[in-house]
Amino acid sequence: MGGLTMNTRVNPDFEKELQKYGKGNWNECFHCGNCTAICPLSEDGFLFPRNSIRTLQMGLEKKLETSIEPWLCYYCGDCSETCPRDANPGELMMALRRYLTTRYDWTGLSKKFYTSAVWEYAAIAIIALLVIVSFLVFLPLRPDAALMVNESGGVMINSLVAGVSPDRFVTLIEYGDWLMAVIVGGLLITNIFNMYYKTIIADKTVKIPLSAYFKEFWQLIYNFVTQASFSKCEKRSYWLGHLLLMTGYTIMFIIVVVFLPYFQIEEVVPVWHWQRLLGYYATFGILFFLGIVIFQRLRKNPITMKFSHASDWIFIIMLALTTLTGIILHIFRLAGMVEATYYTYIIHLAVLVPMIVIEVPFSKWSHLAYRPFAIYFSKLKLATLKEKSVRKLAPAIS
Amino acid sequence: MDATKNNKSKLKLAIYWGAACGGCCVSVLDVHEHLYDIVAAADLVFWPIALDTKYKDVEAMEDDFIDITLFNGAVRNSENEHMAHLLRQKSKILVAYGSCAHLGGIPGLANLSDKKELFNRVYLESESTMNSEQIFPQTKTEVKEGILELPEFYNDVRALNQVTDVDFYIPGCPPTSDRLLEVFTAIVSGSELPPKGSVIGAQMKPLCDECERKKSDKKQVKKFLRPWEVIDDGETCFIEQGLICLGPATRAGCGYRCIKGNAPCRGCYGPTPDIIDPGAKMMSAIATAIDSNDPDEILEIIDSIEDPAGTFYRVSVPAALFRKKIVENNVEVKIT
Amino acid sequence: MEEKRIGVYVCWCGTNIAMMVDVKDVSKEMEKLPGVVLAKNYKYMCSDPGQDMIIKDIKKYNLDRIVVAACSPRIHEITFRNALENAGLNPYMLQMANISEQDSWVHTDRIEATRKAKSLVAAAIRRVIHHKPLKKRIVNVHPNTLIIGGGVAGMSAALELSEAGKKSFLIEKSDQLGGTAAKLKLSFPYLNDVVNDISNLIKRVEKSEHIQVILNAEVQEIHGFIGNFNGIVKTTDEKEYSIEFGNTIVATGLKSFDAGKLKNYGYWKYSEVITSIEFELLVKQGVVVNKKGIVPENIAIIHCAGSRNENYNNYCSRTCCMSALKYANQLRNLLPDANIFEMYADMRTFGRGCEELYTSTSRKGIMFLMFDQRAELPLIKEDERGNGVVIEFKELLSGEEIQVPADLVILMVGMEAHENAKSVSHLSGISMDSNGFFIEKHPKLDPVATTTDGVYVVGSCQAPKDIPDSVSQAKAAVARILATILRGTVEVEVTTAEINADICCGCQFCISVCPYGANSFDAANDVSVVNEVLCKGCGTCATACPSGAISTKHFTDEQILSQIEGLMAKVHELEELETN
Amino acid sequence: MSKDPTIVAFLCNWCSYTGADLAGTSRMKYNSNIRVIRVMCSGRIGPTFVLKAFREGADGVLICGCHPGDCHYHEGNYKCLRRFHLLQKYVSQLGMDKDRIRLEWISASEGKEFAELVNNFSNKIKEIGKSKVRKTMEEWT
Repeated sequence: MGGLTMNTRVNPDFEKELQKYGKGNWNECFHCGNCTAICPLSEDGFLFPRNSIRTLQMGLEKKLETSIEPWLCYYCGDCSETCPRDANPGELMMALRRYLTTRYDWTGLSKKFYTSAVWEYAAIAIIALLVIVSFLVFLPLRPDAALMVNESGGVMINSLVAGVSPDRFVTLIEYGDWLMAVIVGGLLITNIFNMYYKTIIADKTVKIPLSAYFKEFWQLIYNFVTQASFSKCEKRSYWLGHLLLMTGYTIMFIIVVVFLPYFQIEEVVPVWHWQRLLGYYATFGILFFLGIVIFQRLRKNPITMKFSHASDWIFIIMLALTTLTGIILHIFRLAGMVEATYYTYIIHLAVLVPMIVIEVPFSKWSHLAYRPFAIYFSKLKLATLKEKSVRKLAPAIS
Repeated sequence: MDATKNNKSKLKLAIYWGAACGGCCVSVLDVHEHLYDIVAAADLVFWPIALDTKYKDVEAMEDDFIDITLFNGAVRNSENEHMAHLLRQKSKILVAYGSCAHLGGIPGLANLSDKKELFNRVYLESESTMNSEQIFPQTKTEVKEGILELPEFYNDVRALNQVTDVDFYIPGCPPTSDRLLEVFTAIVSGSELPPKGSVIGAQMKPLCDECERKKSDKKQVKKFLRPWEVIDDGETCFIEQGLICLGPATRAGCGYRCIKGNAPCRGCYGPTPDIIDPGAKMMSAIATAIDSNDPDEILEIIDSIEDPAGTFYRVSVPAALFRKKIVENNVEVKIT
Repeated sequence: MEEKRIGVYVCWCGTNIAMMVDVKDVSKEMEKLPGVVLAKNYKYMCSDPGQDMIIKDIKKYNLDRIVVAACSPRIHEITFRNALENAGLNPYMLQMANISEQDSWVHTDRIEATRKAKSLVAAAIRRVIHHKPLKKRIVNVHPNTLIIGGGVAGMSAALELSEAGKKSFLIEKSDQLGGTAAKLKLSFPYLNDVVNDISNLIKRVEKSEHIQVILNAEVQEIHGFIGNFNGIVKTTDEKEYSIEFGNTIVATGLKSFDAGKLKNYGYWKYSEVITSIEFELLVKQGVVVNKKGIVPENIAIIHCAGSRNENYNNYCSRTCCMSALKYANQLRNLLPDANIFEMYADMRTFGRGCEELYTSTSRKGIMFLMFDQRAELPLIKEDERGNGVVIEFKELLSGEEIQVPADLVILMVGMEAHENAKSVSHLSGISMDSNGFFIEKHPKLDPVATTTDGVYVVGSCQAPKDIPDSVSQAKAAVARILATILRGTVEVEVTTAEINADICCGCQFCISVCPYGANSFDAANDVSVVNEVLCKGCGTCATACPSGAISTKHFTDEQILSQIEGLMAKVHELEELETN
Repeated sequence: MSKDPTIVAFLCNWCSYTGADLAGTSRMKYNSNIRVIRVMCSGRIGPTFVLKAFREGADGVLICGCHPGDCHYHEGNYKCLRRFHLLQKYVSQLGMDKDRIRLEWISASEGKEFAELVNNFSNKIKEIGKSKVRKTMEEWT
């Protein structure tokens, strides 16, 4: 008992604290183990997700803060469905992911956003306003904008702004993209490092050999691209939908941030052009899945959609708005409606920018990064544990 | 006995001494002047201690020639056995007289060892012996004058009834002369004899019945003592003082002479009726009286019983269920 | 020796015996043994046709002894004894050979099992030759009852007897009735107020004309036997009562486990640590404070204090889990904002309403923490960060080493046998288990009687119990007693010891050997005598008797020795048969 | 398998005999060379029975009673224990391996333990070998 630290002290109030991140009757849990039995991720001797529920009931926040497990869970909802006490272990994992996101974020903003929707709305509004104001003040519509239509009748989008050449406009937006990417990426990377610190470095029981970092690196990429762990959940259609969304979203993100000069061009390319095909795929992917999710969240069914945190809605709405404004923008442009194109472009950015700035490092979007890293980290741990042949203590993946 | 009664002639009496100390023969003499009555009523036809009658004289007798034979001593060797059979043949009534004939007696303690051990002890190892050539008694030894014969020493000692058919038993080491006289008088007077196999000259009840020491139900013992370890108060039951007294398991009839002499009973009058193993009952009683429920303490208390076989079967080893030494493959035998 | 006429019956027990033992071969062999008139085998000896066969044979062949080779005598000895009785034979002229539980069911080689059966049956045949008819004995029953212990169990028994108009003496050691239950405020699982219940019970007892309550009193002596006891009761002010009674109810109750023995809990050291008994007193007074007088914010309730632990008591005290849940509820009501921790080893909530109480309690914001009884107990030590104590242990469900802060710790102390149990056991002639609780006659089928006829054990002196169980047991015991009182007579043990006065010399080895005081010394005749009513027939005295004066009816030396002979004779016979 | 040693067991009615019955009702298997004699209490078992069993040819004698403190008749088992130790000392004096006599406590619930005990004891007796008691006592040499 000598090694006890202050972290091991029970905290009955912690459960109330966590209720801000998700709704669950976690104190109802009497440890029957049904959740562990049904969870496709749990392995011999590993009480997944029961262990987390237990730790929460005792209020061992430090212990929870250092756990990878919540990231391994894809919230298929089987555990919550089989729970005889409606303790909703799946929602606990969800809440823990939100909680962990705030714990990884060193700025403290994430916590503000997750625990207060007002804060999040305000932040979004401010950034959106900044975008709109920047355009209206620094990049106003040129007086002869009505002329900016090309032979095919599409609006020449890069030439709409007064006093800036089309090439320069694209470069300017690209710079903006890069600036945003650096800030957001910097925050995200430091947060991931924070996650690495908490889950790996702080865990004195494992010492990971350097070779393992290289040997297991493919896991990071593979899981990011395929979300293979998600497919372990019984509802594979859900995984497919999510994959559609993720790929669409990522494609758009890469195109917009990395290949903007090739994407945002004056001429309107033919329908079968790669640029438009990718765009349509992404739009379809995002909208299709979002449609399902919105429908399910409104119906509060299946169980995984029963409780919607404010952050869930914000993310969905922002993503939907971004997509919709993108579609409208596209239509206006094809229709040669110059002014409408310009203002829709501003609105599109006024939705897109805050979404990325807020969601990527501080909120729900970040799971896109944390999940593959969590799998990577757990593989690293597993590698060492295998060496120590105490595999039973390992997290629930293989 | 009818024959004896009808015949006006005197009874023919024989007394034989087998493996014994001689005390039994002496006990016959202990009747003192009553010996005259005996001699008046009976002719002593064979009595090696007193008369010069040869074995061949006995062999020459007709069967059932002797009315009563008092056979004292156990059967240790071929001579004893031969005489047992011979006297059985020549006697109407064969009486096992004294503890040795009755139960094997003190010589029976030799059954805790076997012949080889006894010979080694006696002819090689005993402190006063020098026998570098390792000479042991032989049944036949050639000397210049011819062949010398010795009886064969058996591996075990037997009670008389283990060799031949016995009519009655008169127990005791030795039997008290009074009892002998009573029995003798009864036979001479022609009163009805008890059924064959009876123990006569002793009672059904154990010795405690006559013993006048104070007895209570406090038979709980923390340590068993040997007589020299106790200052006997002269009036309390020996067992209650921690001494092992075989009185409760031994027939009365001796007049509790040992106890009167402040010595615990050694059981020479033999067990009470219907007892199939003479020492087992007393062993059971004594163990039950151990005042402890703790296995270690029980062992410690039992340790204070120096020699259970010699204590509970002092005069009765040959008559016991385990009447002699058993040679197991792996067991080292301690001779006590 | 007159001719014995023995009938031997070998049971197939369907295929239970027949498949492993060649029953036909067994009965054929047995027919050859001396004294055996007939040997039969039959599918189900215990069935009505089976029994009828015995009854008819007894009459037809004039059998005087019966051997049944079937199942354990513990199952069907009574059945076949009744059959013998129905045929007009003394029921004790029966001997059973167990060729089922101790042969066919435990062996795999049919030849061996058959051989064993032959030897067991042959032994039974040898034994039955020496059986003697035994007579039933009947004694009168005194209608009064002695009840030792004035707790809920004792009072319930007294009231039940009083209902039937039968007198009882209720002996209580302390100066008031009520026992442990009188110390309680609420009862589980319904959290009813027991204070009123108990005081009503006491009032009813005090009012009853059939109950003589003697307070501050202890029973000094009990003599006699079922139906005919007499005893002496003495009060602390030296008043002596000499009483007569036909039955005894022992309801001496419990003693709480001494919390001081648990080193890890520092009961004497920390003013925050109290026992469940002390807590009951606190809630009865309506003020929950620790010994420093501070209203607690963090309250730990530690289950199994001294129970279910090989270093203390191995057994479960049965009521502590439920009491602990009751406390959690009481505390939640009294101190709505306090943190309450239930630290348990296993949650045992059987019985009506109990699991429900656990469920509802678990929804009241109470933290349930599990510790491992087999490992070291939780350690209570001073809290370096606060005023109270902190409890350190490895929480079993999570595997985490944790600390629980507490400014009130309630130890759920278990029940132990009353310190008087030993003397009461000697007085009344009942057995105690290794924990000091009284042993009932049969753990399943006779849970209130004891091996001493006419003495019953009720309540927590028999094993840890809650109130309703104690009351049921008390009333069950009274039902048994009333049956004997109404009949007016009882049958007593037949297979007792007997002393042959022609051999007994009065050495008195047998007196202290008897656990029931059945043997006594008759100084006038200088012999020991057996009170056959007290004797239970264990035979210990017969084996301790150095002269062989004592024998145990139906288990005589002769019977057992011939059984050994029979057993082994068959072994040798078969062995020799094989070697030739 | 007549070469197998023969074991005579004395079991008390309340605990050990019931335990042996339980082994049967639970269909546990054990060596068939054991022959049981039921007595009411282990306190009834004395040296005479044990010696008699050997005298009749038993190779081992097993005595079972209730666990200490659980005796149906209070302390019969302790009395058995005392006699057992003295008896062991006595038989060793006569040269018999004292391990041929064994005393164990078997409760009514210990069917498994009983079956194991029988196997274990009969192995022990096999190790010691067949008893020579009966033969020795019948020999006159």
